[in-house]
Amino acid sequence: MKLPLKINSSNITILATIVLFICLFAVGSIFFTGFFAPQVFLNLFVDNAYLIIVATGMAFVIITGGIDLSVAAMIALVSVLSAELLKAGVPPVAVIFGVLVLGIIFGFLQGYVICKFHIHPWIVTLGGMFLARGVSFLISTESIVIDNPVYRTISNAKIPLIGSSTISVSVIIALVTVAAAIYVSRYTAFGRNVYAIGGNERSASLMGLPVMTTKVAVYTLSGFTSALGGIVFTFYMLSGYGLHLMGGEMDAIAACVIGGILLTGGFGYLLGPMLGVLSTGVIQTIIMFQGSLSSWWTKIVIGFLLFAFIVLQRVIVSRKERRPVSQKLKRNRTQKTEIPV
Amino acid sequence: GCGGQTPAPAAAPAAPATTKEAPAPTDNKKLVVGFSQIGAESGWRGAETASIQETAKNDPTIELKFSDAQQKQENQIKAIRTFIAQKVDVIAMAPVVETGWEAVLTEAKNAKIPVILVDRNIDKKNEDLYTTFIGSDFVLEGQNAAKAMVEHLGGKGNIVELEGTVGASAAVDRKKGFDDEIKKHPDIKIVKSQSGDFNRATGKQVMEAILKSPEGKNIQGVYAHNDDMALGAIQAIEEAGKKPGSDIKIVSIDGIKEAFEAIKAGKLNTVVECNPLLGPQLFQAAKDLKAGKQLDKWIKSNEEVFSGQKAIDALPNRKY
Amino acid sequence: MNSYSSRWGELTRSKLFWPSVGLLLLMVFNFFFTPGFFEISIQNGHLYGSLIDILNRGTPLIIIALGMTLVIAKEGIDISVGSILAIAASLAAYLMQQHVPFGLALLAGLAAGLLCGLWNGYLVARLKIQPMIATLILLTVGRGIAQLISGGQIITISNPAYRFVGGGYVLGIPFAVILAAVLFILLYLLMRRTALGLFLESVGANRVSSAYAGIHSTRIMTLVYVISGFCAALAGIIISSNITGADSNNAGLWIELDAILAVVIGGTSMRGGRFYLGGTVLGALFIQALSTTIYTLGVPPESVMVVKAVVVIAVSLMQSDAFRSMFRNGLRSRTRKKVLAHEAAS
Amino acid sequence: MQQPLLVMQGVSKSFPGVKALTNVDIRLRRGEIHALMGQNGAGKSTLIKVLTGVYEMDSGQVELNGRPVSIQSPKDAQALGISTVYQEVNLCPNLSVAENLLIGRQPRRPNQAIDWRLLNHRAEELLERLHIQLDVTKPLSEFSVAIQQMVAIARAVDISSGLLILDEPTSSLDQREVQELFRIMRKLRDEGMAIVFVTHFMDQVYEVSDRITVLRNGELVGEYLTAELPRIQLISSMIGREWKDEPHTGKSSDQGASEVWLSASGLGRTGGVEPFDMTIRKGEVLGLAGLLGSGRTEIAKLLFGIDRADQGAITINHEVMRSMFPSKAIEHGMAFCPEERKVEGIVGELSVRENIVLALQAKRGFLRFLPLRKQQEIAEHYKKLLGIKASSIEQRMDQLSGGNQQKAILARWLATEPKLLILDEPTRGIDVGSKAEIRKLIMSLAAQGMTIVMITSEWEEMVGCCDRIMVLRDRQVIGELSGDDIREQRIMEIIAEGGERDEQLQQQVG
Ligand SMILES: Nc1ncnc2c1ncn2[C@@H]1O[C@H](COP(=O)(O)OP(=O)(O)OP(=O)(O)O)[C@@H](O)[C@H]1O
Ligand SMILES: Nc1ncnc2c1ncn2[C@@H]1O[C@H](COP(=O)(O)OP(=O)(O)OP(=O)(O)O)[C@@H](O)[C@H]1O
Ligand SMILES: [Mg+2]
Ligand SMILES: [Mg+2]
Repeated sequence: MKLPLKINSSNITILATIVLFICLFAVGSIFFTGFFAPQVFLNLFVDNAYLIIVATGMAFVIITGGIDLSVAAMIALVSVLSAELLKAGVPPVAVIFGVLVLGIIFGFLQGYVICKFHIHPWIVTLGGMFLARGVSFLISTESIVIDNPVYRTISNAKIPLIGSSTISVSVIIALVTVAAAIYVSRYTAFGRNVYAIGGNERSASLMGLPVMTTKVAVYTLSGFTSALGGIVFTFYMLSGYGLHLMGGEMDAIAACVIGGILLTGGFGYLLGPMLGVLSTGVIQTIIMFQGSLSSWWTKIVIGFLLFAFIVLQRVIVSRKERRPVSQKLKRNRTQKTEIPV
Repeated sequence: GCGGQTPAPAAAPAAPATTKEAPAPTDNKKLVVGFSQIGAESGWRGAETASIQETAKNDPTIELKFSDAQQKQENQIKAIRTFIAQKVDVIAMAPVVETGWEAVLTEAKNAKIPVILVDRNIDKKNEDLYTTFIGSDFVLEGQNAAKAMVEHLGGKGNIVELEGTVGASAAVDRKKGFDDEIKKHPDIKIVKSQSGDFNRATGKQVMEAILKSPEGKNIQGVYAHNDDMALGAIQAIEEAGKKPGSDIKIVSIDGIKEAFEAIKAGKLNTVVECNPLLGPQLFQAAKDLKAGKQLDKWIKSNEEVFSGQKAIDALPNRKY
Repeated sequence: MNSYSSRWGELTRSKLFWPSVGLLLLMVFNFFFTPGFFEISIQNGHLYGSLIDILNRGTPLIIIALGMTLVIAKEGIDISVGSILAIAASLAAYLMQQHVPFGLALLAGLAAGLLCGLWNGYLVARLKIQPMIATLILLTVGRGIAQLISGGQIITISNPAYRFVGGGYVLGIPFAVILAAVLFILLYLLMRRTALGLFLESVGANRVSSAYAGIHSTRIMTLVYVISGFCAALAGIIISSNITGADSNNAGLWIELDAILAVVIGGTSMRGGRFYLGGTVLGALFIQALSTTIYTLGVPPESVMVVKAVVVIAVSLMQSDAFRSMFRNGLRSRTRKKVLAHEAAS
Repeated sequence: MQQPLLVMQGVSKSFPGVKALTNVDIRLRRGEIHALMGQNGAGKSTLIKVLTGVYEMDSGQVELNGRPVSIQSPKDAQALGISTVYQEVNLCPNLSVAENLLIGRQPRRPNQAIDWRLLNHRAEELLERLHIQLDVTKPLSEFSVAIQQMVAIARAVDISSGLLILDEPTSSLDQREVQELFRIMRKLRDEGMAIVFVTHFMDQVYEVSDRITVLRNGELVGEYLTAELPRIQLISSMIGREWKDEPHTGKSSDQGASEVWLSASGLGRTGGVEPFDMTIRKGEVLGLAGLLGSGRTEIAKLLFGIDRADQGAITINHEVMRSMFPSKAIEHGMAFCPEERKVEGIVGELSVRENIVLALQAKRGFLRFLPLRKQQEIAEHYKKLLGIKASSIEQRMDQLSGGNQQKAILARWLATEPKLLILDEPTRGIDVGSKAEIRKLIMSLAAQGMTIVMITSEWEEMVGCCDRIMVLRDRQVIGELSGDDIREQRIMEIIAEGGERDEQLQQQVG
């Protein structure tokens, strides 16, 4: 009935992000040799698979108007726990299953406390973040190598794509996650309830939607994706370490926001977080290819590029928003004007 | 301030090269070295970065690709991938943590790019993935600090340990080396051990609190995992009305200029040097590699233990 | 009996009640488990003791949290305070190193804070960028600028006047504490003796209605970021002065989390609207007292995080009406108090 | 006698400081439209919220079909076949109209995925039943309150399967929409449903309801058959004293002489209203008439500078202004009492006092702070003047009943002592007694020289108050009435004619 490609106020941010991403990639390709290569592009996925997964899960939380600060700490915890369990000889399948369950329980508890006791998610998940990091330090302060053959095989597996370029298993997991998230957000009642709650929680509840259940589910989901992200990250690093991904939750939030998800809730597409991750990823790649910035200039330039990106995005979006709506309105409201006398 | 704005000149006399001058690469193409730095979390690291960047700048045969990882291992991995994509001649890095390098270093190996580790090592299991390690041994530093402490205390007393960031490899190893050495002296006890996050403000705050705890009222020594925390602790001790350096002996690691000044002022007793001026050694190693030389697995950086007059004498030459 | 219980109800509904209880509980704990915690003596002519430490070390956090309170009241957030703090400290220290007079350097540092705040305000209020991401930009860039100024090194400060700001004492009381008190009073007067507080709460609670009522919401929004920037700069100067060194790399790292925590413990809702400056001070003191307790007690470094997590969660549960009523009803009968989530939370 | 569908007995509910309901009984029968009446703050909405599980009652029982039920949440209520339109529109502005209609029971494809095509189609059908046509894929926020209210009604009607509760559904609807609604209500009643209907419009009560329950101060006054209860008696039982239906006070008729205070020339906004001219004279009451979405609110927003005009200019007291924004408008003595009180009017978290002094304080600037004493004085004054029912002026605004919120907003603007007061649906949700009071107040203000622009969907009110009326249709000013021309019939005629003219125009163009 409606082409999904139609540009409207709700998908404009996504389009703006894609356009800006392509521009950045083009700029990189022009200025740096070796930049314009399939592998450089694919590496954006390879290196950020875990972040894509986590940001996608977090997006659901953000769309309900909440936030989850515990995701990065959860990844660290998962990595330490996995490493320790594998060292103790627990079979990999059991480890993976175990940490996923842990993530689900952890997320559920956070969600339960948030909803049941009406405590702001920022506080609860900040507590969760301290807790997860703290527990991983209790398990081990040192970094632990993972030399389990299964993990190593998965970690080193390369799936060939075009030419000599390859991707890792994690990329597949990430893409599947994104696809599933898009489907869930659009085609399931749960997904729609998430948007409704973000739009107006009170209304959603008065409309008879299962607000509490959905909110708890959303945090549970985020717990699950951060555990999944943790597993992918563990494949990526083959090590467990309590200091992994310090401040990573900000990266995930930033990815969501750049991908057009409003922190106040209710708006955004689930493709957004991935685009956000790719955009920040390409900015970083440019910095790395540039290769002569001092530590501090690196920060300044990254921040500046981020700033330029966000401002351009806003310019594009608000341009679109300001377009006259008179024509459309006329069609909208063709009410008959007969008068009941 | 040790003049942070004007980084150490390239051929710093304080940083002797361990290998002899090698001939420049035969072709007149530059030697491209990609260096992945952890970040800029301390003055010490700033000095290391400056040393490497300056050395490269002053050597026309070298082109440096520098990448700052902002404290994140993921960024370092990405940087190394980028170096591989850019086909650099040598990859150098200061690994933020010991583990998690297997995949990316294997990629480097497959791409036939040699890897040099700087100032921190990686897990022993992956020894075949790098060519050489230039730097110091944190455990050894801890041991040296412990020996100095034992000496200052005359083999008897209570000490406080100010640890670095929980989980950081420097903190873990410096603690291990120190604690193991101290265990050999039954009359010396570590009565409190707390993390000061490697920074001065936290170090001071922690020391303040410890001095007010019951155990803290009777201590003779403080061991700090880096100079910054020691300098913070000195202030706390002074404010508590005690004399750092005499009432309470202080030993720390790193050897920044301010620490030497503190020794001169009699407030700090011993500093175990951990040399950040690794630039010359690094590029020498890179050139040697290119020239086909076989390198030692571990090129130790030249480091000493400074106390008393030795420190005062060394002060004018300190670069960072 | 009835009037007693209603007065009790009124008291517990006061926003300052639960943070006070939290602080009190911590103190009671210390009374029993940390000998000497309450000792205050005179050392070198000034007050000395754990309680003084809490006040003294707590000042930067209190100051930043006060600024943050206003930002949060406006339904915003400012995660760049740590970087602003570092910029201000580095700039002031750098200028003094270059032999710029103390007063000028101090002003420059504070002005840098104001400017950073203005920048944040511009992004949020004018360009309408979401607060968290807008301030994330300065979080990243600001740290870089601070390091650029200092060359990544700690700049040692030798100026005695500057040292006095964060390390001096007046009549035995730390000067920084006096500064914080003055700032608190000024902000309080600004907010409660002018209409700014009303406007701010109104904008935070319902921006559209406020605009319709003729309140310049963009100006108010910019103003709160400017105040927050100023507070951060002041905190930066106090911290650097106290350790006689401006540490551009580590100064104020993660302080935004503590500041936000202090604001929320103090009773201000992250959804904007009503704010409680007094509560924030209590919240900040609570957090500082917790740190000091942990250090004094000698909690092993690797467990510090867990202890903090448990305390934070416990305190926020204690503040939750729903949690307390569950307890009360659990003791009596199983009649669940049912109010829509939205209403109870607000 | 047939067993009632739903019986509530001995229902009490108190909020901190307020006893909203005391021992109220109500019984609802199948096939009956039951009007729930009472003054603002009488407890009607509270009763409905207690019934549907939004609030937990302190005491009392509910029996459905003779069996006691415990309704814990709106979800439970829906499951029992009770659907509700709450007083304030409660939909999700970010979702499309279609989704708002069908969320919670979206049509599925065989594989359980939501079938969007069918969903949109169903939504269109649903609205078609109410004779509304609009693009159901657009977000709800793009439509006016009236449309939103219709959507809420359509949703509730579609869900309901036993009991339909409508809390002031007609407050922002015009007559035509109201008739549509009544048609549906009657149909549902004839199908055997029970309907609860809350309104402050007496005509509507007598038009559709079969039975009336009256509440006063949270207490039950009684249950009556509509046919047996004369209007005057109904009002008297609501307000608890004798009520004399006063004739409308005459309007000030000396407007011809007064000078022009504000004029707009060619003012317009792309996507908003077509450019229009208007003059407003000192002391007159100008009405803006039109159907839903005809652009009345748009004009008001342009005048007050909430929407920026992209063409034309406003002249106030001979001073030409290119741009306008609220604080400037207020400075020049304008005041605007907006239509959507929940979004644009109240600041829910603040107290009644703060809400009342807000605009005045904004006008004075932040430095000239009104001392607390003074604020209390002002708030108390208007609380008394407008009869705002609140436990105290320190009560939170969002705890007030709908009508009382409306009064407080009115108070906010009266407190600024404006020269020009723009009222967009000022008496929405206000009870009969107060409505007359407020109308009187407005007239007396006009008599004292205050200029008033009034937008209301109650043409009777408009005809009763206005000296001059501008008629709008399809976002265009299409006519003006003054003097004896001001009659409801004339307004309708102009709107209808305008329609023809428009069509002719289109034919010519096309
Ligand atoms: N959440 C609440 N907290 C405190 N008091 C409340 C709350 N909700 C309603 N009240 C009070 O309960 C009383 C009844 O309000 P209610 O909304 O039921 O009135 P109403 O009859 O619907 O009035 P209206 O015709 O104006 O809509 C009012 O005095 C109101 O102030
Ligand atoms: N920016 C916009 N985008 C889309 N639709 C808009 C926009 N602005 C206004 N509208 C629509 O245009 C119409 C404006 O009508 P307005 O509110 O001025 O009419 P009104 O005569 O006051 O009717 P009502 O009785 O509904 O208030 C509304 O239906 C609203 O949904
Ligand atoms: Mg009501
Ligand atoms: Mg209108």
